[in-house]
Amino acid sequence: MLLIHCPYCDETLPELEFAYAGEAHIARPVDPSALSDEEWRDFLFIRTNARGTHFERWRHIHGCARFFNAARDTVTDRFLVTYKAGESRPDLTVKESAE
Amino acid sequence: MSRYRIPGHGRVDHGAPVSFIFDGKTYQGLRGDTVASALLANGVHLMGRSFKYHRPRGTVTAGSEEPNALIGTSRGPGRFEPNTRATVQELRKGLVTESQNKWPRLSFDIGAINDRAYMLFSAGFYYKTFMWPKSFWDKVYEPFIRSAAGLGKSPTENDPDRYAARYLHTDLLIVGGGPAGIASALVAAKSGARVVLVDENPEMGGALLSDPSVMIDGAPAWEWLDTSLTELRAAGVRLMTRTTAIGYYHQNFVGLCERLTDHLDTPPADAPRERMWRVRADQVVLAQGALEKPLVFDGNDRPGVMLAGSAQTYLNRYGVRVGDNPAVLTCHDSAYHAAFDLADAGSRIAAIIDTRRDVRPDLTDAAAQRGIRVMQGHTATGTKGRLRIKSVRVNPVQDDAVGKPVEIACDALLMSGGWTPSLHLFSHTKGSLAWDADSNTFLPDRRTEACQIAGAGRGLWGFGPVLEDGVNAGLAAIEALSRSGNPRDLPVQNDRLGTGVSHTELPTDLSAGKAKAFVDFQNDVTAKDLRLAVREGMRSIEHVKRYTTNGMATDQGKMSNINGLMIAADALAKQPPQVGLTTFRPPYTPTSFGAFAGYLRGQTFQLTRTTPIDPWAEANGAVFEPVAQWRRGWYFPKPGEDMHAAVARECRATRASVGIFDASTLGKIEVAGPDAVEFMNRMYTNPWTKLAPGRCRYGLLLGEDGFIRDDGVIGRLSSDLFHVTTTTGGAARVLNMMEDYLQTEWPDLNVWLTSTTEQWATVALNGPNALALLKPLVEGVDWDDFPHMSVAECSVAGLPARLFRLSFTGEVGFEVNVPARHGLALWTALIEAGKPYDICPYGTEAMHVLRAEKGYIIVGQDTDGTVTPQDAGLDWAIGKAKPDFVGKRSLSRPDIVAKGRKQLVGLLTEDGSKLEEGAQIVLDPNQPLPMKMVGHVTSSYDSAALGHPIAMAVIEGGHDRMGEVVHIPMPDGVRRARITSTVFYDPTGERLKA
Amino acid sequence: MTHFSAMSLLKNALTGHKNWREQWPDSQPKAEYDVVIVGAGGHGLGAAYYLAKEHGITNVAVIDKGWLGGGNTGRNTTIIRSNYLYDESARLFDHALDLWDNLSQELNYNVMYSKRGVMMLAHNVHDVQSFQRHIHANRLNGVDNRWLTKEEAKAFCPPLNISPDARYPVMGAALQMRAGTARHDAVAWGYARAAAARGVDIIQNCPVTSIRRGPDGAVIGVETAKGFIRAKKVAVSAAGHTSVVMDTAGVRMPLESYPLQALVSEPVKPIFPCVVMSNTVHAYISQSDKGELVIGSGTDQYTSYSQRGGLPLIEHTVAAICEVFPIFTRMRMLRKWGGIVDVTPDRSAILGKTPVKGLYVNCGWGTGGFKATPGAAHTLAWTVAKDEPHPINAPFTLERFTTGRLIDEAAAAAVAH
Amino acid sequence: MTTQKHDFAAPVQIEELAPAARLSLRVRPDHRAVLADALGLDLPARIGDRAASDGREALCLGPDEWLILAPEAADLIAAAAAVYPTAPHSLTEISDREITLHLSGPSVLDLLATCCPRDVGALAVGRGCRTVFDSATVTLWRDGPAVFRMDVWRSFLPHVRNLMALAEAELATGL
Repeated sequence: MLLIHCPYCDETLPELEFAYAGEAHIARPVDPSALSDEEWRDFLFIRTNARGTHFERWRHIHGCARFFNAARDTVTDRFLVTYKAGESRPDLTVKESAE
Repeated sequence: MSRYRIPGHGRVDHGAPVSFIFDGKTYQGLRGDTVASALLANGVHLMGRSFKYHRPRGTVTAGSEEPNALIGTSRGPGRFEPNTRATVQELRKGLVTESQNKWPRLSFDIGAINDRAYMLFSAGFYYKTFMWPKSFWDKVYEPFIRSAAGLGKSPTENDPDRYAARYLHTDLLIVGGGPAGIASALVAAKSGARVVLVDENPEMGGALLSDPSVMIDGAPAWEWLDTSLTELRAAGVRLMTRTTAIGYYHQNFVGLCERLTDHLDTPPADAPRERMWRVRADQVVLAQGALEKPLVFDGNDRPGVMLAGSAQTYLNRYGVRVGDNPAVLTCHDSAYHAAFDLADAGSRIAAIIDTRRDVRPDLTDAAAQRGIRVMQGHTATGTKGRLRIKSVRVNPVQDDAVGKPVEIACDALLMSGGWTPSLHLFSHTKGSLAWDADSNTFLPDRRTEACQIAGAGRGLWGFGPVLEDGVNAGLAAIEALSRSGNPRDLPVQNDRLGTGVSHTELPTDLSAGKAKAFVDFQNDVTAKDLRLAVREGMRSIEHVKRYTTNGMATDQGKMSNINGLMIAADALAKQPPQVGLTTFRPPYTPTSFGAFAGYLRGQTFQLTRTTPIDPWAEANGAVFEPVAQWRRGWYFPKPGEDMHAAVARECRATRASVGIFDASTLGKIEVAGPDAVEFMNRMYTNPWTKLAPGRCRYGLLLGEDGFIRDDGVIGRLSSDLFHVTTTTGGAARVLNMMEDYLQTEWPDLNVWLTSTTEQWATVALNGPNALALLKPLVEGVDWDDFPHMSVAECSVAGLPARLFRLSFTGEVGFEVNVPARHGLALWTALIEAGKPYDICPYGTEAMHVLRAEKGYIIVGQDTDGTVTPQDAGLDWAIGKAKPDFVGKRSLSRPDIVAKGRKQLVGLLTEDGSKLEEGAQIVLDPNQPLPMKMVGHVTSSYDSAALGHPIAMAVIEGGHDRMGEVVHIPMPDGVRRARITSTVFYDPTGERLKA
Repeated sequence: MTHFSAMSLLKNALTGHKNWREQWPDSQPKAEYDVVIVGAGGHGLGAAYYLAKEHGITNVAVIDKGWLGGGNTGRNTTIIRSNYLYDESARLFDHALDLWDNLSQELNYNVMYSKRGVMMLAHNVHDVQSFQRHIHANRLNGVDNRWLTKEEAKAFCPPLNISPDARYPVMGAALQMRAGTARHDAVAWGYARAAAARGVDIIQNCPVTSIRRGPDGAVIGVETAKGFIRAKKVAVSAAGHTSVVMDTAGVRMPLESYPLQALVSEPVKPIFPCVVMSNTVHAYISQSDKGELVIGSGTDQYTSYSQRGGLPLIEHTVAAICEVFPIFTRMRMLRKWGGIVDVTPDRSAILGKTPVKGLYVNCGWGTGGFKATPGAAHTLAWTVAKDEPHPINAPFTLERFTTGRLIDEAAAAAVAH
Repeated sequence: MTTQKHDFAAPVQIEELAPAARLSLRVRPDHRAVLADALGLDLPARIGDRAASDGREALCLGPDEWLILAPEAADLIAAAAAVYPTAPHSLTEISDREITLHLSGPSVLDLLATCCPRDVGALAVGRGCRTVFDSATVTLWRDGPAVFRMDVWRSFLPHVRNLMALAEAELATGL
C-alpha cells in the first residue's frame, strides 16, 4: 500500500484514503466543438502511460476530498512529489529517478 | 519417558506431558514440543510421502522451511488444515494429526510404484506425452495426474474460527528475534524510538535457542537472552512471537501474520485464530538469519537424513536426540558442533564425513577427544534403509577420483552443505542481490526501501560478528530516524566460528543418470532433472524452475533454490549470477486465507446499506434485492403470493388508488452558489437557465464519451440552489465526476457540492389518490401553483420537508423528502393516512414495471454504457442552444451520427407471450448460425394495467422501423414481435394532469 | 525437432534422458529479417509460428527483453473462454478456442488444455439480466453458454456456497462447458519449439530500444541492445510495455498499464472441478493439475510497471474467495505475484495495422490476453503476411477510438475479462 | 437511539450520541473571515484544526470546507444568509446525514486500529480528521487521549457497528 502526501492536508497518509484519478495535465479543451475527431480522440483516450516518471492525479477521497497532482515513478511506484491542482508541472530533472 | 528424550534437557517443560495423535496412534510429548520434536523423541522419523514418487520422508529441518514433514492437523469439526509443517505446529492437548499423500498407509503406499518408474517421470515429461488419443486428456490422463498430485486434502467444512486484522505504526520494525535482531532492538530501544521486534517462533532467541554453549556479555547464552528480553520489555519494545513477516510491500509496509490460538489447548471464545498486522514502519531491520543447505547425493532424502543444525536444534531446544549413532556429512565447520553436542548428550557418532581435505585442527582434535572418527576428503554416494536410514555409503575422493566405498551403519545422517542468508523479504522489495564468490551465496546489495540487513542475513558467521552487526544495524536505523544512540559492546566467549565450501552434486562413483540425488525434496526434483532441463534448452533459472518445478514446493525453494542454481549454472558452465536467481515472492511462509480475509467475512465481508424505512419493510415481510451497496424492498408478498402475483397487485393498486415506495436510496446532491446554474448547464445535457425556482426538470448526464452515465429529476429551490437526484448506484460516481470538473476544470465557478443522500429520507406516493391523501398533511404549499414537476420546502405530517411533484409511474406522483431521522415516522404517517385509500406499499420490481409502462428508462438496464441520448430517444433532453456540455463533442463523432445505431423502442409480441430480458433480436429468423443480431430486449414485464406483456429493446435503426416485425429466436422457437413506441400506457399523459 | 510421444519418452528414459535435444536454440540476431516481432510471449511466438507455417515466412525474429514467456504468459491464471457478448469478441475468442482445441497435437507439445468448464456467478438481478443477454447472444453466435440455477451451479461445483444469507447470494450462473484452462508455460514453450523448428530466430535478453522508420515513414527495423536489426515489417506484441515501444515509432496509444496480481494456494487433492468467476465480488478461481488453487485478483487502481501490487487488494480477493467458498479459509496462500496488463478505453484489444507502414500491433488485452493467444497470434500473422486485416481482427482497430465504434464488453455487461 | 450501557470493565465503550445540528460550510478562503464573524465562530484555516465557542464547534475538513456543530441550525443559517451577497458560500444542513458514536476506554486506539489505516494515535487531542473505517468514510474528533467522536453516514452505521462488535469481543479476550 502506497504512502501519499496530500498537498492540502500536508500529511503523508495511506493509499486507502485516496483514489487514483488518471493522468494529470490533460486539460479539457475550452471549445471542444472546434476540435477535429482526432484531436478529440487524443483528449479522450490517448495517454502517456509513462514508464518512469508519470504525472497523475489523485483524490483524497476519504480526507479533504481534494483532487491533486503527483509525479510518481511507475517502475518503483515511489512518489517523487505531489502538488495542488492547477499548479504547473514541477521540474524534476534533479529528482528524475533512474531505473 | 520417550526413548530419545534427555531428561531435564532443552527448553521444553519436562513436567508437562501432552498427548497427541499421529495417524491414529497416541503419542506423548512435552509442553513446548512441536509435532516433529515429539515424534522424534518417540523415535519416529517417517512423517510423510513425497509429491511425485511417494517416497517415504522424514523431517529434514526443525523450522518453517520444512519440505517433507507436512501433516494434516485438526481440532474438531470445521477445524482441519492440510500441509501443516510438523516442525512448526506446537503440541496442544487433543491435537489430532495425520500423514498425507499415501494410500493405504504411510509405511506401505501403493503410490510408491511411481518411484519404480521414476525414469519415465523426468522433468517436463507431461509436456511430451498424454496427447493421444486427444479425447483421453480430459477423460483419462488429466484425472490421473491430478489424483496423483496434491499432497494433503482440502478442508470440506465451513471454518468456525474468526480472523482479525490490525494496523500498526511504528518507528522501527525488526524482523527476526535472533541475536542480531535482539542486539538491534537493545540499542534502538534506548533511543526512545517505538520499536517492534517480531519472530515466527514461539519464543525469541533464534540460533541462541539451538546453540546455548556460548557466553555473551559474561553470561551463558540463555541467561543473556532472558535479561535482554526483560530489558526490551522494560523499554517498551513490542515483542511479538508466533508472528511471521509474510511480505514486505511499498514504503516499509510489512504484513505480519500472528498465530494466536493454534498452540492453545482451549482457546478463549471469540478469540481470533490469526491476526494480520499491517505494519507501517519508518525503518526496518531485517535479521532473518540464514538457512542451512542440504547436500545433494543419491539417497539424501531417506528418513533419518536431516540438516545438522536442525539435529542440534532438536537436541538443545527440545532435549531430543535424533539417533543413537548418527553419522555426519558436511562441507562446513558448523556440523562438527552438532556432532559434538550429540556426542556429549550420549549419542555415538558413527563418523564425521567431511568433503574437505583440510579441516581446522581444533575441530579434528575436539572430535578425537570424543572418540569420533573424522573422514576428511570423503563423499557420500548412497544410503540404505527402507523407511529409515540404516547405513551410508562413503568413498574417498582424491583429485576428483572417487575411490572404493565403505558402508557406515547409522540411524541418522546429519548433513550440512553450508548456509544461505535468508533474504526473502529483502527481495520482496526488489532490492538487488550480489553474488559472493567466496561464500558461494547471494548477499544483499542495492536497497530500495528504508531498511538495514543484519547478521547472518549478510553472510556473517558466529555470534560475535552477528551481535556486533545487529548493534550497528540498530544504530544505523535510529540514526535514519534522526535519533541518537550509543554503541554497545557484546563480547562473546567460546564462540563457534566456522567456514565451509560449497558443492553441486557430491562426487560419486555411480552412474549419475541412475542417482536419485534430490534438490527439491517435496517436488521430487533431482539433480539430473535440472541437468535435463538445461539440456533441453532451459537457460534461465526461471525456465529451469518452471520446467522442473524446482523451488515451487511449499517451502518456496528455501531448501532447493541455491542448490538448484548451482547445478543449473554448472550445467550451463556459467557463473550463478548469469543464470539468475528466482525471485522470492510473498508470503514468506504459506499463510491461511482466513488471515488475509480478516474481518471481511460473512455479513462484514462488504457493507450493506439500509434506509430509515428498512425496519418497516423487514417487519412487513418484504423480499429484498441488493442494488449497488443497498438492500431495497423488492416486493411485499401477502401470504400465499408469489413474486408475480405480488408485483401485479402492487402495480394494480398504485394505478387504481395510491402506492407508496421507499426512494431514500436515490442519490441527492445539493448544488449551491452564484454559479450553480452555469455549472448545471455545463454538466447536464439539459438547459437550466430558464428553469424557474420551485420547478423541476429531468436531467441527463453523459460521460465525455457521449454515452449516458446517469439521470434524475433536479429541482431548483432558488436561483442559486439545485437539489439534484441521481440513480441509486450512481450517487457516489456522479458526485465524484462533478467534483472533478469543478475542482480541476472550472475552479473559477462559485459553486459548491454537498452530498445529502443520507440527510433525507425519500418517500414516493403515486396514484390517482396521491394528491387527496397528501393534501391534508401538507402545510406551506400553494396548490394552485404546484403543477407536475414542481418542488417546495414545506411541512408534511408536521415534519420539515422538501416536496417534489413528479412521477416515475405516469400517475400523479410526489416524492416527500424529510430529515432521515423522521423517515420512518413519515412513512407510517402516510400508511396510516392512506388506509382509506387502500394505500399499497410497492417494491423495486413494481416500480420497474410501472415506469416501463410509461417508457421511462432505467440507466444501466435500458442503457449499458454504449447508449447515446439519441439512441435512447432522449434528444429532447439536450439543450440544443448550449455551446457545450460534458459529452457534447462526442455526439458528433462519425460512428455516433452514423445510421444503424441501436435505438430504444418498444416491443409487443404477436402471440402475447412475455419476452426474456436479454433475448436477442434478428430480422431473418431462418439464417444459419452465426446469426446477424440487430438488438436485444432490455426490459420485459407483464403489464397488469394493459393485460399483456410489454418489452423495451434496442434495435439497429429502431426509430425508423416503427410497426415492423422482428424475430426473437429462442431455444423453444422463434417469437415475432412488432416494434412500437416505448410509451405503452397513457400516451397522452392525461393521468398526470389530474 | 525430436517428435514428442510416449514412445520417445520411453526410449529416452532407457538411455537416461541423455539424448533429448534443446527445444529451441538461443539465437543471436541476424542483420535483417522479413519480420521482427517484439515480445516473446505466447502471442508473439504464436504469430511467428503461424507466419512460418501458414504464410511461408520463416525469416522471422522474435525479440524479448527478458526470457521467452516471462511476461504475462507466465503470470496469468490461465482461464480460457469465449462466451463474450459482442459478435466481434465472440468470433475472436471462439476462433482462439477452436485453435486451443488442437494446439497440443498441432505443436506436438502438451499444453494441457483442459475443458473443465467456466462458470460465471450471478449475484444480483443485474447480473442475471446481463448473463441472460450473453447466453442468448452466444447461442445465436454458435458459442456454447448456458444458464444454471444455483442448485445446478452447486452440483457442478460442490465447494460453492449458495446460502441465501450470503452477502452476495448466488442467484445462478452462466456455464461455458468448452471453456477451461491450459498450462501457460507450455504454450510459450510449445510455440517457441515449433517456430524455431521452422527457422524462426528467438532472441532473448535483447531489449528493443526503439523502432526505426525510413524517410518515407515506413518501418525499417529496430534498435536493440544487440544493435540495429533491419526488418521489412515489425509487429509489437509487448503487453504492458507496448505503449513504450510504440512511442518510439511515433505512435501514441490509447493504453494504460496496471498491476494485476494473482496467487496460488498450497497444493491439495482434487477439490475444485472447474473454473469459477465472480465479477461482482471479483473472485476468479480454478485448481491446477498440481493441486494448487489458482486465484486471480483485480487490477490495482494506479498505473505501474513495478509488477508488485499492494496487500489490500490481495486481502479483498482472498476475502471474496472465502465468501463464495467458505471451506477454503484454512487453506494457505503459497505464492503471490504481479503482472502488468495494458488496458484500452473499451477494454478490448487493438490487433492489426497501425498508421505506420510495416508496423503492426497486438495489445490492449487487459486481464484477458491468455485465452486469446492462438486466435490473436493466428490473425496477426495473417495481417502481417498480407498487410490487410483478417476478417476476425478487422473490428479491433486503432481507428475505433476516433470514430467511436468501441467494443465495450465491460460497459455492456459489467463483466471483467 | 439505542445507547449501550456503560461497562467500565470493558476495554472500550461505544455510545450513539443524540443528534445535534450539523452543517457543512463551503466558502473560499478569502471569505472565511466574513463567515467566521457572521457565525460568531472561529474558522481555523489548517485542515484538522478545531475551534469552539458557546456550544458551537467547527472542524476544518478541507481548504474551503468546515464542519460545524451547534445546538440548533436555524440562526446559523440565517446569519450566514445575511452575508451571502458579499461572501458567497454554501451552508448545508446535514444533521441527519451522519450519526455520531462516542468511543472511549483504554483500548480505543486498538479498536480504531482494526479498521483505520491511518495512524490515529498521531492525531493530536483537540484535532479531528475525515478518514476511512474499513470502507466507510468517517469523521474523527479526538477529545481526549482515549476519547473520540466518530461521525458515520447513517446507512454505513450498521456495518461499522458490526465490525466494532467483532473488535470489542476480540479485545475482551486479551489476545
